[in-house]
Amino acid sequence: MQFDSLSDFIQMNGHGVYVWAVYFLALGVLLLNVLRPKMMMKRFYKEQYIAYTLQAAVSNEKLKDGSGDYLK
Amino acid sequence: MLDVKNLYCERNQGLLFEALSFSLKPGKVIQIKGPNGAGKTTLLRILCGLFGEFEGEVLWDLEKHPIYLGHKAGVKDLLTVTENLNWLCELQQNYPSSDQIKKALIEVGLLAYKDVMAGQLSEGQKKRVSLARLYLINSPVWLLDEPFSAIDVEGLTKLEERMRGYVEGGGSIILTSHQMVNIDQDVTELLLKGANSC
Amino acid sequence: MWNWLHKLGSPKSFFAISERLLPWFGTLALLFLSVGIVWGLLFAPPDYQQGDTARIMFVHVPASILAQSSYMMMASAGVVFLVWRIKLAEIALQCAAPIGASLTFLALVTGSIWGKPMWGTWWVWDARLTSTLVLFFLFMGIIALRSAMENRASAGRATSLLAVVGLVNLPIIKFSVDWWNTLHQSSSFSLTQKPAMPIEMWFPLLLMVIGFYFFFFSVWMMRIRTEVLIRERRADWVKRLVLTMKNKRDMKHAV
Amino acid sequence: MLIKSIQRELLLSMRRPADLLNPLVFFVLVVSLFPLGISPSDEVLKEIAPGVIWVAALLSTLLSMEVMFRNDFEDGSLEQMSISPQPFLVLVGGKIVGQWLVSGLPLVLMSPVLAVMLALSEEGIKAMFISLLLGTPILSLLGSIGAGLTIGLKKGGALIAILILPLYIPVLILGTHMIIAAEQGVSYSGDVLWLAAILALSISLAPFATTESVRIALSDG
Repeated sequence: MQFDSLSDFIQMNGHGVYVWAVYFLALGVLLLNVLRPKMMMKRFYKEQYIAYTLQAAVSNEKLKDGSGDYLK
Repeated sequence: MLDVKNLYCERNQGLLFEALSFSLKPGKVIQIKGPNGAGKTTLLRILCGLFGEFEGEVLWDLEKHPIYLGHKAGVKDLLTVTENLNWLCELQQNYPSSDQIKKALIEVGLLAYKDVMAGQLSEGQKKRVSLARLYLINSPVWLLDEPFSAIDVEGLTKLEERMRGYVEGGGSIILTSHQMVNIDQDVTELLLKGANSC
Repeated sequence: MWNWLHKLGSPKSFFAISERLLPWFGTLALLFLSVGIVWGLLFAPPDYQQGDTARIMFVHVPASILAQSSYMMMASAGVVFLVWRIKLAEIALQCAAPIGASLTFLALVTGSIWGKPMWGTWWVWDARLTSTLVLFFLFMGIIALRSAMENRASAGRATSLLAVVGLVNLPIIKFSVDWWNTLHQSSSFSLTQKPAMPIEMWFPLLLMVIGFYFFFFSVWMMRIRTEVLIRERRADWVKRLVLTMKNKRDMKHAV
Repeated sequence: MLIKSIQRELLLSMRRPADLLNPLVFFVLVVSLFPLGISPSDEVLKEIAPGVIWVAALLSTLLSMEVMFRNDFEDGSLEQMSISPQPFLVLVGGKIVGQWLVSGLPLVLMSPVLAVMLALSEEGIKAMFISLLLGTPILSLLGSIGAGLTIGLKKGGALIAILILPLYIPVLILGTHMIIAAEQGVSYSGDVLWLAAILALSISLAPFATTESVRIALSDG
């Protein structure tokens, strides 16, 4: 372990500010990249579900039996 | 001459056409009909190679390129009528003499505008300049997009007469139009159901 | 091998394949990154010159490596699309652009933060930083073109063409920036030559780079999956998927 | 056919001089802004002259790029060109050459006048002339790719700059360095060779990319 105490670890003899800024920024960018697709996927499911149920209601029952066999 | 095998094309939301197949023999006329937005123009643009996003096959075997008349006349405002026609014919590797151009302009009734800048012509007149090509360039197939729109009655009869002569001479035409085409040869119709139907 | 590639080409089978691969890539990325960070931050020795600021290297170097290789991968997807017209390649390209841009941005900012303690200025016209900046502009160009063209299909062709043109120009730009740097920067300090790193620092760096690669692939796959679903939303398999997902979700209310 | 296309392009530009003059006026304007903005003293101007001239040249070629395909696209003649039996590559090539003759060449011919304004030495002006003579065709060739990509788009202006400026960077660096080297009396033949090499590369590759980009825009339009 390079640092003897926690506070020393945070200070990193004066350079801590920069190092932590970099790591938090990196964390932020990585998280953003992970959450963005997840959110898009969720939005897609929500929108499409409404669209399909609407369409299913219009062209009724063609879909209902279809979704059954997918789980096999 | 041309056969199209299960063409599939989708545009933003709607599906334009699916598994569309037809063929065109010399001396035949096909009229593409359908509501607005049914993809009539897109189909025509696919046939002449302008539109690339489709699946399926379009097989041409021609020795000369077809003539395409789109919504936009393809006439430059800054060139005179004769310069425009010269350029358009050179594009199709025809090099008409000046009196051939005069004769064509008489057919479309634009002889008086021979040396006028195309910019001063009305949209209808510009379209007739583009139609003058039908008298100048001999090509086995014509692809006409709404040829009858913005054409006055007198121009209409002349155009139909020219089409009659052309089809008799073994040429074939694919056109999109809402009006009836009254030429004596039989006109096979191709109905596009339209984007929102399926 | 050939039919595997072809199978991967069709969006539906890609979706199935990525269904299995994604958890693997995700956990591997997490594993490598966490080990790399802990090792780099806690156990790696401080650099004799720069002291602890060298720890920034564990983020900056992988980010700029990823920035360049993501552009390469994106442009090669562009080449594949232009040559073989595989739809998936175009989707892959459009999904890689934002990730690549964010990584390039990360590399830029971490590079300038690294410069502050060492040379006292936030921005230093160093050869590698400048070429990363140009790379960022290239990414911005791709994203700007993609958003400017509404019609998705031709947007794909246009962005792939731009990516390929960028790829051809990249070496020339890199050469001219490096050459320009040697002209104006007489002093030899710069980020370019990596200081000869002791093994304790070099190994965590390697872990971080591998972790970044796994991260990039997993996020890339996630974006492609969403885009594939959007593109194929009229296909039956997507309808079934949406309905079954909805039923499952209603049952256990978890995302 | 190439000559015919170039003739047509020149004829069209002659009939509409505004598009011919605007980039040139812009070039002069931008160059004369710098002495006003920074300082009229000779040493400072000499220092910034190469960069100013080259950046102004970049921007004015970009300006003339946007109008390059737009008129032909709007009145439909671009469509006719793309489906004609004549090789579309030759027609597009003709347009690019025509565009360079109309906006690139006058810029090169006029640059010595501006160089005097920016207190460049005799040697420097000669180097600048050569660098622009080799450089502006590259700018036109690369710029035409951007022009092709943004034909159908409404907000094309700024977009072309974002797409194409990064590709201009090598030309900018080599061009400015040539003038600086000439100012210091150092031989700049290396840069001339490099610029010529990039010119050869762009001549052989760019027209293909432009043709493809125009086809994409047509298919979108």
